[in-house]
Amino acid sequence: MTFEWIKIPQSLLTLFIVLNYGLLLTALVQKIAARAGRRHGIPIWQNYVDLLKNYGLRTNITHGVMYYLGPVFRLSGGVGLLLFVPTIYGSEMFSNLSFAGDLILALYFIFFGTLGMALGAGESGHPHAAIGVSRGLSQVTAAELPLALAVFSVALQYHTLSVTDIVAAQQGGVAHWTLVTNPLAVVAGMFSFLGSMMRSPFDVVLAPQEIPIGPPTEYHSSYLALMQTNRAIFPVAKMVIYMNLFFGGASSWAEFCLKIFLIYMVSALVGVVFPRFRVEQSIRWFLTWAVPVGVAAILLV
Amino acid sequence: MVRHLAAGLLTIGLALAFAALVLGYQPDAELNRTALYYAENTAKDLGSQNIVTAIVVTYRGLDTLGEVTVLFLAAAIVGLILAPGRGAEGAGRRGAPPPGELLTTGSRMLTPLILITGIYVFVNGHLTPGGGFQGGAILASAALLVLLADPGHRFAHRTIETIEGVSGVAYVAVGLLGLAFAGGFLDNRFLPTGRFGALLSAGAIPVIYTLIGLKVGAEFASILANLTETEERR
Amino acid sequence: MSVLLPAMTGLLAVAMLVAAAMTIVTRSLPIAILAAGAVSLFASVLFLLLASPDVAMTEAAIGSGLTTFLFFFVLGRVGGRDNG
Amino acid sequence: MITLSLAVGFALVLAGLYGALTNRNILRMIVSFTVADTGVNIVLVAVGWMRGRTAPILDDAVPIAEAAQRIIDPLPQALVLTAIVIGLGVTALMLAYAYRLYSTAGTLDVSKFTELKW
Amino acid sequence: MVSPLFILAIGLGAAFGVGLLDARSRGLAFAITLAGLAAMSAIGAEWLWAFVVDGVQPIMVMTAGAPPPFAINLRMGPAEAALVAIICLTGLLSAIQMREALLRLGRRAMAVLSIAVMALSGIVLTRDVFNLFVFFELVVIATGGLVLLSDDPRATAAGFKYLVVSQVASMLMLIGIVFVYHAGGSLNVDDLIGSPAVAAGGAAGLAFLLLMIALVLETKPFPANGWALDVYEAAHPGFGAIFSAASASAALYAVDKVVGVGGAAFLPMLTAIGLVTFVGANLLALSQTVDRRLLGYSSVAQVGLVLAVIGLRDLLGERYLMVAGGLLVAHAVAKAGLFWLSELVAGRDFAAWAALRRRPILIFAFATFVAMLAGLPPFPGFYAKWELTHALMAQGRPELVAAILVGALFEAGYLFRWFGRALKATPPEGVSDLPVSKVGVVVLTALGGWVLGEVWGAASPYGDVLGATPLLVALAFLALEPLSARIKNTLAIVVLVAAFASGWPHFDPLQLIFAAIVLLGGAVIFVASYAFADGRRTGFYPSAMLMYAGLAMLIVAKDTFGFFAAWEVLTIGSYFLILRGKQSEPHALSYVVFSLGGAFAILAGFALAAETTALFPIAGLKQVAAPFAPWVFVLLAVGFMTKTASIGLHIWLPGAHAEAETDVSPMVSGILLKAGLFGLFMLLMQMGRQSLYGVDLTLVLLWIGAASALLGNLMAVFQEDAKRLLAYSSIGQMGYAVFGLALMNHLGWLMALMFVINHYIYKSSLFLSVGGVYKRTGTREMYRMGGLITLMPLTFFAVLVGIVAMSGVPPLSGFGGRWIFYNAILDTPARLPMVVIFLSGPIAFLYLFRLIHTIFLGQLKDEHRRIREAPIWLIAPQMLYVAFLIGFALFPGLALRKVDAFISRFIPEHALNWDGLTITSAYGYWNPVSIMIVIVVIFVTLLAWLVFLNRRAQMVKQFNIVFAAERPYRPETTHFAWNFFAPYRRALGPLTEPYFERFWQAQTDALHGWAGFARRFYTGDGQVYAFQVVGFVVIVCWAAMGMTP
Repeated sequence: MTFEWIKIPQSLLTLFIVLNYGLLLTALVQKIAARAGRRHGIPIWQNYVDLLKNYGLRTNITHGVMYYLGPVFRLSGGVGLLLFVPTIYGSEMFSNLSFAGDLILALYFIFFGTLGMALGAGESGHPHAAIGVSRGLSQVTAAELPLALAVFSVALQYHTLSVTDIVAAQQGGVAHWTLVTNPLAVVAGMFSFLGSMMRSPFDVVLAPQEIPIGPPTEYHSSYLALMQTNRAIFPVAKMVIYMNLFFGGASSWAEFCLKIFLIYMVSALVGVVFPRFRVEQSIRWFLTWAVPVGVAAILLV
Repeated sequence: MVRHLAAGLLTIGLALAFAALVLGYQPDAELNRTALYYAENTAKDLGSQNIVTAIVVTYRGLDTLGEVTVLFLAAAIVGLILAPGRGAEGAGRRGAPPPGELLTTGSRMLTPLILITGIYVFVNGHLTPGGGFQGGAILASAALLVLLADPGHRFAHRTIETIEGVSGVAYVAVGLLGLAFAGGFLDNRFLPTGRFGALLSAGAIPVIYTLIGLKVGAEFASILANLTETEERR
Repeated sequence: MSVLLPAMTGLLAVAMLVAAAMTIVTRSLPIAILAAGAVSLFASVLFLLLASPDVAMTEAAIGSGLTTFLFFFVLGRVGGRDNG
Repeated sequence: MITLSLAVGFALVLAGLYGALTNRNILRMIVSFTVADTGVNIVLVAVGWMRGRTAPILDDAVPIAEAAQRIIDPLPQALVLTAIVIGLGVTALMLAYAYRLYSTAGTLDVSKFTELKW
Repeated sequence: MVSPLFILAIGLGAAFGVGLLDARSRGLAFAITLAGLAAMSAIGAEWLWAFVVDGVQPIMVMTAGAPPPFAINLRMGPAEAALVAIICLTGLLSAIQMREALLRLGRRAMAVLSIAVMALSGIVLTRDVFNLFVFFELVVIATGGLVLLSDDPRATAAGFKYLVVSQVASMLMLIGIVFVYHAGGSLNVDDLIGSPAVAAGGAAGLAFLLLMIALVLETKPFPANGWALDVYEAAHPGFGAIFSAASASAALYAVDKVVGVGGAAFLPMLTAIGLVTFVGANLLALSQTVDRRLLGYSSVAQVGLVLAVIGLRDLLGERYLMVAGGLLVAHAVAKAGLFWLSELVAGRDFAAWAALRRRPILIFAFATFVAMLAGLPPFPGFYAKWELTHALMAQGRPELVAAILVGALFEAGYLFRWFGRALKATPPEGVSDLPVSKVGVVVLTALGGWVLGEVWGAASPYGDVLGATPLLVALAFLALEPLSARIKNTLAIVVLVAAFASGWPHFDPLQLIFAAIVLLGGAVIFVASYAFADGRRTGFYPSAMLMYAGLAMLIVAKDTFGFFAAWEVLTIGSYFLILRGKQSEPHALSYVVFSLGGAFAILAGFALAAETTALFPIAGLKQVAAPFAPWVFVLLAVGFMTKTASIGLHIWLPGAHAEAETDVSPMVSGILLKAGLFGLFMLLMQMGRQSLYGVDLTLVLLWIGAASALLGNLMAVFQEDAKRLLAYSSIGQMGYAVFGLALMNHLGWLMALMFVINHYIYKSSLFLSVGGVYKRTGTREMYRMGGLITLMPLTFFAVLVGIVAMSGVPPLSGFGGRWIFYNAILDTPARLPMVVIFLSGPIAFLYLFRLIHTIFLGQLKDEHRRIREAPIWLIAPQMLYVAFLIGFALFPGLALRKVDAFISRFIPEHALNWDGLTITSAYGYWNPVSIMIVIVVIFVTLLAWLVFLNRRAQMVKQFNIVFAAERPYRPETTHFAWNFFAPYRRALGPLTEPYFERFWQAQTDALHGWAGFARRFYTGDGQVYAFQVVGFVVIVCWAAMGMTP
């Protein structure tokens, strides 16, 4: 668990792989959702095009320091989260920078991006951004509770907080996954996952019709580009945590891509079916459904 | 009506307590310690025939000093209270009927007699029953008679107050003399106790009783004077 | 002789109680004050029976004499009517 | 003899208190208090009395030698002397107060002076 | 040595002598009276000096040359000398106060005054029961006369009521005396105490009972004292002082003398009457509005307390004189002072006392008297209350202790309400010239109070509070008041740093952390006070230094007495500090009442723990016997939790912290709350786990901590006022710390300590920043601000770092606390409270964002266009805090390593090991340095990438936003700040209903309602008062008769 200089290029490699996989994955799921609605959907490479367009635009306006730093916070939150958690179990190369902190670091680092995004949106001065932030924060905090309970239950079960040890404990077939040994925790975790993915039932924050795309309202061109990069990396980074905690981690990149895709499909499927919640409905939903499951997970571990 | 009922109830409550006192009371056959001491030692030590006077003046001299001060206080405070209501000269006469012939001549003749009896009473305090208070009261009744006879009569306040002040200071001085020369404060033996039963016997008791008589007489007179000089309030 | 004392005390006691009742019950104030004076007078006689001449003289001179006079004087000043 | 005097004394005290508590007129209250004072004085003197003894004056009738067997207890009498005079002092003061109250408020009803309450 | 008889002789001589003078020479008469009173007090003082210093034996003074039982004798002992000195001094000083009235009424009034003082000294000195009666009658008549000194027309009626009631009392006394004489055979008290006849009971017992009831009536017992209250209200305040200080002391001493005659039969009745008076009168005083009548109720109550102590004399043994004396002296000096002070005030309601603010010395005197009455250190009442509770608890009488403490709490309540009203109300116009002599008398009395505090301190076996150096330093600041604020501020900083430096070597790690926060932290906050250091800022520095002195003494306290004294000193110091805020009066009152309530709970706890040992060391809490230990734990925990504002006892905190001045808020919030935590730390370290009725108390503490964390944070989210938001957040953070402590494992305590440090840093920094914004914008309402990031960048940066640290986001030190917290909760059996704590974590994030968004981001209002950055003096400490936060984030070991070792002495298992840069625990690992480096590297590279892309970005004007092609005309329309988390309120709103405020409000309303109803008992009719007195006599008679067969 010590720091060697070789870790830097290896993490960059992981970052590159995950970035591309993320762009393709989000476009693919978008396409599947469109097809479910009998629409043709966007082409697979669409995200690349958007990214290049936004990076290419030359813009020269800013709403102030915090507005400027907003996307930087956001993206460094996503990248940091990815690098603090080992992606591929067993390979020294892809254990990234997980020597710096354990599961709790990952859990709390999620807030780093959210905080930056909120501050940037606030600085932009647009009321829709502020309303979006208020809704986003309310929802994220409510969603946070079941995840914390699930993580606590898992930590109690495996008597450790280090992610690599947890994954190690789940090796050897599906029977050893947390999904089987501690199903309640997994259910609570997945409920929280739904909340944090900003997909249909809980996507009032970015609601395109009500408050045009919420917090990033005032962002455009290169700022938006940074955010889109993050939009690719951040979900994958979160799903890596869920994969490591609940679904036995990935021992090879193929297994990694498959599992991430399947986890993503869970929120996509739920998103397509359910209508949008108002924020207090979602908070109440978490407190009445997700939390009892979490509590049961803790008590019965 | 409720007040009568409640008062009756409380009185019954007290009555029960007092009844317990009365029933539990057995009179002594013999004199108790203190009384026995007084019976045997008064004649020998203080040479006073009247034991009650001896107790009042010497043994419990402080009580009497306190009690004379009570009268002095009463007179002073009555003066304080009635001072603002002081009426003009002769205000008292308007309402009262003119005094009858019999009253004026009788009072002119009787006043000196009453004064003499008063003085006799407090001078012989240590021999016969009676003493400073009784004599003082008699002197006051003399002043009372004069007031009845001539309602407008203005007493000379200065004289009354000087008598009162002088006798008060003298009384304290006698007490201090007792402290200096005899056994303790207000002890009468700094003067010879003289022949038992004679007028000038029992040390300073007659002196003290005379002072008390004068003071009490003056105080009562000042109370009466203050009362008569107040405005008549309808 | 020995029977005379209790009889006299009994008589005085009754007289005093009647006078006391008078002070409380009567309508007019002067009667009440006189009754109080009477109580004090009977008391001084009772003191004589209880072998204490000094107290008897004091009670007579101060109790019935001066107190009653003080009451009548204030009553005179205050208008006499029983406006209590 | 003793119990009778005590009883009369206490009866007077109770009558005085009852009178003071029920009459509204201030002067009647003061009168009742004087009656109660007299009652207390009777009780005080009665406590000192002993059967078959005489007054504590040592004249030719009561020689010094047999004083201890012939006289009654002189102390309560001395106390009563003081008590009577103190009683008069307080009564004179209350009368002056009554006069002052009447001259300022025009009434002698004790229940009219309730500005100071609660 | 002059014979005590001369006291009586001089009094009488002066009175009769004054009578001799003619009417016109009033000046001379007044001079003679003053000379007489001075001589009498000189004699008293001389005797007192002889007894106390030269150790002279008490003497018996004979009168009339006959031995005592046959003649009256006087006794002069230490108690008598002290009381005579007090009586004559009060008489002398009152004479000076009543100079105009005495000269107006002339010689007679002066004579009456000197006789009154003589008679009171007589009551104290005489050993003869009938002589006592005569002196009491003298006092009655003299009071009847002196009441007329007042220019209040109602005084005559009050005087008459007094005479009526004293007639009843004197009749009873006479009957009692004669029958006691008949049974005991003598009138001398010392003789009667010897004679068995009286103590045998039956008729003699009843006689003694009547005598005692008459004497007790003189001390104005509760149900039958309407007459006394009227005299207090109507009489001249000078006489009020004599009536409450002198005649009450004399009557109490008379009761003390005579109660021995009847053996121990009457003592329990005395205690019962005393306690009923104390609690009843204090309760009724709650609803008083006239100042002198309130003083009447208060003095009746204090006399009742001394009466109860007299009833417990055999229980207190040889400490009896110090306890009863302490209470009596404190009451006499304080009441006399307050009455004389009331003469300097024109109006009779509490607000009129604001006129005293023109003379700060009078405010100091007023504060001294209030502190003396409330029994705060360093005054005699404090030592007396301490010994009384200990003696009662040792005898197993907790119900008496409860009654006394409840009564004392009522008293503290109405006294501080009065003091707060006087300090905060608008002073009436018109400059009333205060004559020098009268002001001098009041100041002299106040200094007398302090001297007495020193005397009682020197004589107390527990240690002298005034002797403690920190307190002396704080009082020295009183003397420095005339200096300019700037000098005093520097001085304060130097003193605090010096205190830390001198104490530093012999602190253990725990004390070191708390001392660092209190002393060094205090010094840093004082740097911010330079921004307000214009003019003299009277009253700020002494109160602040008093609070710091209390905290410093608390940390090094070895025994329970030192601990409790420090606790009350810091409470009173912080009360004065909070009271400085503009609208802080109601909140300061609720703060002081809650804190004193907590302090009394601690006192009861220590008393229960100490039992018979006099000086009880804190370490002794370990060996407390089984049946009491849980109760001691509960009492102490409740006491400490009033200071950490746990839920239920928290309602004082929001108001107190929000309304306090800008530099006071961080002091109170950052430092003062730690006193409660230090207490809890000490408690848990000493007593560990306790269970009461099968319930594990630490589990209850756990739930309370969790509930406080959740509700505190939740309420903070919905606040509109910035400082209130921070105040509620303090409740939440303290809830976390209490939760950590209650976990009872190594990491839990370590987390609590880390919270202590973290909370001090970011809470002080945030309060200073909000204070800076308030100083510039003039408002604390967050929705009125907005867009200040451009105008106040440094403040914004400090707030940003503050909230990042506080919300626990990784790079900064907050995350360290959360990491230790997570490891701590992994190995505790109790799981359910975790749910509540997990919810309160993210909620903390909500209100922090709201704070920074509504103030600094969003739209800039028109009126704030030209405001400047906060003053440099406010910015400097914030930058210091930011630097420390970052430093502490990088090297937490710096502070925590030693503490970790210290805690492992108590709970060894699951310690952290600190080798190298990574901190590993039993479950996980944490490498702060590498986290910081990784995040900074990623952040900088991305920032460089964005800067490269967006080289020529320029600031755009305020309203250049995508607003459907419209241009919003007013910033208010587009600044989303009001009711920021509306959905949260709809979802979790019911949780934040002010249940506890309503609960406590209901309690106070019930008390006031009951007091308002019960005081109707005093109808003001003299006859009804006579009824009540006779009724009291009958009831006490039958109660006592019932007791003795």
